Amino acid sequence: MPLWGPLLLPWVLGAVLAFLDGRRAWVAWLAILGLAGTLVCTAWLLPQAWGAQAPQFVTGDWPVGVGIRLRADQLSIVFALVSTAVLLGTLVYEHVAGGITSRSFPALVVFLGAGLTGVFFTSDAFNFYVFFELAMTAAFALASYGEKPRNLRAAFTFVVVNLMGSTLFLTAVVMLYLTTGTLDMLSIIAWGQAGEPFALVVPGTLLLCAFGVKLGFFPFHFWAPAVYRDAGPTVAALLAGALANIGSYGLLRFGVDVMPQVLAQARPLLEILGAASILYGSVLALSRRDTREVLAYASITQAGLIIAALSLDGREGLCAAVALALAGSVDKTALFLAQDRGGERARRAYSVAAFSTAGVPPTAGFWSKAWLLRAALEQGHTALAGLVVLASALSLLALFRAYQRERWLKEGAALHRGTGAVVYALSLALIAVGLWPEPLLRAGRDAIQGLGTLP
Amino acid sequence: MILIASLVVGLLFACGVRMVLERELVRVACGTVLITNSSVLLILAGSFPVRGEALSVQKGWPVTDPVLQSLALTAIVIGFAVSALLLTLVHRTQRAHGSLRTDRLVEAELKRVHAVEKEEGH
Amino acid sequence: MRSFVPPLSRLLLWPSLMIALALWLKGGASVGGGFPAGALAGLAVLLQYVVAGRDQARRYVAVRYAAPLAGVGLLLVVGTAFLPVLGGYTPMSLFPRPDQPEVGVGGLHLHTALVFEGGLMLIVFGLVVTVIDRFALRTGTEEESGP
Amino acid sequence: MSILLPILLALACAPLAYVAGRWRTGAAAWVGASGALAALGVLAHGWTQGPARVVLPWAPTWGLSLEFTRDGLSGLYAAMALGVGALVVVYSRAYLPHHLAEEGRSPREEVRFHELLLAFMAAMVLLVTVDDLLLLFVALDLTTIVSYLLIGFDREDPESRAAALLSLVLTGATSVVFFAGAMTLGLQYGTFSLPLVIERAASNPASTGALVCLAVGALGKSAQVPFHFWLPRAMAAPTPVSSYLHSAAMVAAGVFLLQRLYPLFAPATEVRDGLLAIGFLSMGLGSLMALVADPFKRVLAYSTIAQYGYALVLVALGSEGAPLYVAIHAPCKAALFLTAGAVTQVTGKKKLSEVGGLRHSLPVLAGASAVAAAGLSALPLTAGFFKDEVFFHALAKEGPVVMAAGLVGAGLTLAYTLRLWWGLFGGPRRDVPAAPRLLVAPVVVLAGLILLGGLLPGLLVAPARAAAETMRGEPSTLELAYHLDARAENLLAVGAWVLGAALFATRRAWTPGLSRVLRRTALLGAERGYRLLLHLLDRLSTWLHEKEVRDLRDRVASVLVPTGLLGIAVLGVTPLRARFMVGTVGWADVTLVMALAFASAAALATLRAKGHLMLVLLISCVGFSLAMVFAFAAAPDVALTSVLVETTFTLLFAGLLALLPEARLRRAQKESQKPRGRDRLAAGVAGASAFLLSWSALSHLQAERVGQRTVELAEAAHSPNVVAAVLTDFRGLDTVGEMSVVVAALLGVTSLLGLKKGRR
Repeated sequence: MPLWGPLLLPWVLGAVLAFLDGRRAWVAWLAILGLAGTLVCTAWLLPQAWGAQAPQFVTGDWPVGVGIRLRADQLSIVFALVSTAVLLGTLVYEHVAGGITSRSFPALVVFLGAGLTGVFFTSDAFNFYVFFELAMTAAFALASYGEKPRNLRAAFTFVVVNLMGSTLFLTAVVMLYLTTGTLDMLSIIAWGQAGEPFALVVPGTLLLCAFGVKLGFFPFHFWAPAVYRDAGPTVAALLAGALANIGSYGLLRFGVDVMPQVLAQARPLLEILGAASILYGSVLALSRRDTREVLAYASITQAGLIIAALSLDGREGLCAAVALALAGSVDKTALFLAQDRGGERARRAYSVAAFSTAGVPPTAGFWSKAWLLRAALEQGHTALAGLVVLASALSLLALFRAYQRERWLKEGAALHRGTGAVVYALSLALIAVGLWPEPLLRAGRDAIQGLGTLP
Repeated sequence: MILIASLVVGLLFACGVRMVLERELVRVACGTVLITNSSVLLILAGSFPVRGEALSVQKGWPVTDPVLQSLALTAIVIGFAVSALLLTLVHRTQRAHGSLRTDRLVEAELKRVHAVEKEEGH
Repeated sequence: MRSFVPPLSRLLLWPSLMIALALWLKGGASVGGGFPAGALAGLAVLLQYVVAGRDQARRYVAVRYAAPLAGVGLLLVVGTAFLPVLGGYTPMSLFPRPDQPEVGVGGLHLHTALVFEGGLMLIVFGLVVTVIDRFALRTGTEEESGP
Repeated sequence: MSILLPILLALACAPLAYVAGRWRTGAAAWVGASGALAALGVLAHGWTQGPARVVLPWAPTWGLSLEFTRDGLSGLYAAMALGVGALVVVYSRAYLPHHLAEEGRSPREEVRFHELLLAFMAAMVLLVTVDDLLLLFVALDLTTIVSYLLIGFDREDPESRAAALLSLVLTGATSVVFFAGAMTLGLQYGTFSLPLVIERAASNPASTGALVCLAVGALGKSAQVPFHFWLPRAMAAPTPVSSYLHSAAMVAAGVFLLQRLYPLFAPATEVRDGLLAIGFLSMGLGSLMALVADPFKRVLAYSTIAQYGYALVLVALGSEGAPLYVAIHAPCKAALFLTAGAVTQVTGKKKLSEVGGLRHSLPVLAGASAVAAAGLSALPLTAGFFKDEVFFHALAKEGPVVMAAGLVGAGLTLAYTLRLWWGLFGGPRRDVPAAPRLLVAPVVVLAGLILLGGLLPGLLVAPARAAAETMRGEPSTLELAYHLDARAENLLAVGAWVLGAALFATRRAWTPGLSRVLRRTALLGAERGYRLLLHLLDRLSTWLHEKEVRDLRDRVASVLVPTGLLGIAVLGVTPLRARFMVGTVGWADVTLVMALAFASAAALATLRAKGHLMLVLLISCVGFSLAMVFAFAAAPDVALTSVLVETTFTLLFAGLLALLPEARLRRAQKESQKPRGRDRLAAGVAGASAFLLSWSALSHLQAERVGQRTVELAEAAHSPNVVAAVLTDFRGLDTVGEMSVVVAALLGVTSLLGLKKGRR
């Protein structure tokens, strides 16, 4: 499978779907099929990405830097796989849950997928921005899905706050170009290794803030609870499960890969931000009564854990960050989808994902948290290890308080065959990885293997 | 020139932020436009020190950095598209809430939150 | 009293579209390109809306189908970018390739970039016209307020 | 392979029960119980072949493998879990239908109960057979999860839900602490495999911090002070759950962990001293509470706390009797719980003060439970005698203070056991319907086992020795026999009986006072501390949430202000600040500066603009001025595009204004002219930061940029206009993406402002 495959498929599909009325069943299935195809194409790239040389090409065969280089290393592939899978699951859920109510929903989800795949595959800073904007714009348009006043409110907040984030990001990219004279990430790495270590600090700071907005960690998270609460459940799943991946991927790509020297200097700051997010999210989740708000704060904790993992010296912390991001993405999707429904089955799926979020085995989340704990203890960072333990206990409390609310038993349509299949598939994936963690551990370990060095 | 350009960028940005922090939807939208403008200006400001004639491909003739120009163009277009979306959102939001003020949005939000909490009760 | 503006605006439409077309075709050689062309065409239609109203403006086929036109544009753009892969080229290979001779008819150079820019034009035109059209469509009913 | 067979059988029980339950509700229990018994049989057979280990590949990235062991400890505990498990499942076949009918739930849910019970059994078997620190934790948390579901089985009942949550949080949190300890050890020794860890620990003792972490996990699980209070609350669960989880299985897990990891604890005397103190404390507290509690399940729960206190003391002393103690306690306690359940089902009562005199109506149950009670209070001729014998044996080496404490503890045990049994069966006669046979049979079987152990103590020696050997890693010389002489153990036992009998006889005198004292001390207890902590956290959470920004403005400001401050701070701390350049202004720049000045003026004017139309015009003024700037900066493409965009935009804005109701606009205009000071400040910070950051970036321009390469290559791209070449060719992918953005926005617009009315 050539590298452009998973990029082209959602793109063309999105363009075609733009014509069609997404409320029709066959259109939705077409979109689902397309995303599934993207997933397969991405999976096809796995052996190549794990080969000696990551697949790459430069558009139009122009010299590197003039053309845009696309490159799929392990980090890109694992993020693309998980994000596409999450999108696919959410789209299927929305379709089988009672039909899509907006004409453009499937097309926008597919565009979101195209944007995400592009973000993960590109090796050019400005191209990253463009794909980022594609994903964001699709998300902006999706945020109002449902079109009830509360949805619109959420969409408005989401758009305005994230526009600020996008502007920060654009500014950072431009500054990168002005400072290094190139947009190609590998060339920037080379420049950074040869050039002055402090020159990249300013764009680095802006990037941190921009991705902070996407990922939603303290103090950039204030939009998240309102948006996750008031947007539709499917949309919340998309935003928290798929879109937030841009934030974690961006931090890994720009922080670890492109500007490791800046990351090294930012460690104390990341430590503080991570600890603050963990504490803030865990404590605030405790007293919330709206399940989705609980989940929103739990995702702030999760973001904090990722940041804390990045703040650790050495490779283990970075591996933990990858694992946390991947497991967290599936957790969030499953949680947001499961809480939408009432009844016993939905509760079961919810509890699996909640255990995963709290880091209770045998779930994928356990391994990611275990990794963070391991990295923290390895570095002798007992304070962080303590925080991880505390966060686990508090999120267990908060998530299961929500789980035990009376409303759960009575309200909401029960999961039926279709929706149940989606939610169960996500939960089962979490358990399967929990029982056989090798794929997650390999993904985490190999994804950061080649980062920060030139191939 | 560097100082002047960055001063103007800062000023536009400050005005934009000031507008976004207004309590009214239309002004918020206007603010985002100003902020986009400021970042486009920053992009092209990078070419102020060495600029030339864009259409010349003669060797040795100074040319305003074409990559910067194309970045600026892309940024303008994306900004335009997103702003158009934002405008329609402003329209829908004000129609749904019967007001242009952002505090009304917050009030509606709080009302819902309190309703949920009351319903849960102890 | 009949104003001279409506007929004038109708008269202006075609020249504006011609200029837009010129901007598109000349884009490769001088200032212009798909984006300004689309925006200009959109503006020309916008003038119709302002002067003649929505119903009059919607007489034009291109206006009624502006949104699908944008879709066609996107297909053109994506197609130009990615179709070369079928021939074994990398994506975004435009023709003629750097080592191939130019194909020209008079001052006009044939280049797949033209198709690309054409797609751009259609998309921008589609966006501008659709937004205008939707704004011109007054939905009288207020949605219920409150949460 | 034969090591895995019982484990696999145990794991298969729950799915098998599910399948059987689909066929017929009643079949689930029988299938499950036979599965458990089959596993027990295979286990016993395998045990005759001696210790063995099996290692399967699992996660090589972390150097993990699935390691299972068959040794004395695992054999003893697995047999306990499987045997008691099978009996409890059979018992619940009789118990559950009644219970479900009382709760008004579907009888089909019985199957789910059996599944969970069997799943718990499987988790327990896993826990005792794995031989890897990480796997230990995984299995430990599996038991936590299943026990959460089991305790909360009556989910309509708020009390039972609260109890389930409490146990989940407490055991979950402590087990995470355990995990932290396990991780520390794993990192210290470079492996998680237990035999290796223990081997390496011999030369390099484990750190105290790690051991404390491990101990915390074990204490939480075994309901020891200060984590004990979840256990009495957990009595809200259906009785079979209590009888299994809270006597034989889950609570035993904590003590089991300590026994399994004993070689690590052996050198750490201070940790063991701490455990000893906690053991005695739990013993005392549990026994005293058991003396005054009224609901009989609670009596049993407190007794469990006390009894695991004994076990903890034994482990802390490194006694070889520790595994035996737990193994003998389990059937006694399970039988008493089952009795309690049967009594509740027959009488519908749950408190000692409400029942009594049942010995006539339930003679078999009374007899069987008397044997179990005798076992619990260590009377001779029951296996229970030996549990106290090993206990006293261990204490006898430690000096008089410890011995006295043990004596009092054992005396209290007898007292509350007598009180419990007498409260149920003694006293004036009361007639109730006979209990179903299936409810009584498991109690009888357990009582038979207890008697058998008491009559033929030789049967117990081999497993007890094997377990002790595994625990302490040295050959065991444990002897079990009746000795009719005046050795310390016998004297202590007799003393305890006398004390217990005396306490029971005088119970009316001291019960009220004791319960008052206990109620007072509870104010200082751990449970209160826990509740207070939770309450404070909740208060903090609510307070923070009240303070949290809600307004859109604050949400935006919360992004921009930290960014601005961070930016300024970063410039302050990096050595970049020395190199800000002012730049030069030549004659060619004058037009540029003028256009910039115009843009700034227009931008400033927007802040003062009152009317909306004015505002929009000023915004477009900024845009046009910038277009002028671009034109003067020799970027005609950008200028052209920006002019067109501004025009379109202005018109769109005007269109939007025309759409908005007049009155609403005017109202908004009037009201929104009250800026807050902090908004100004936020804008100031953001602007200053933007200025400084762009100044720094513009002062560090890289002279050699890719732009020059594109100029050289433009000819090759057949495009005289370099910008067009960059846009369509070199960076064409950006343009494709950008156009997709436009289409996505278009889709958003069309869905927000749909053509068809009435569609939401």
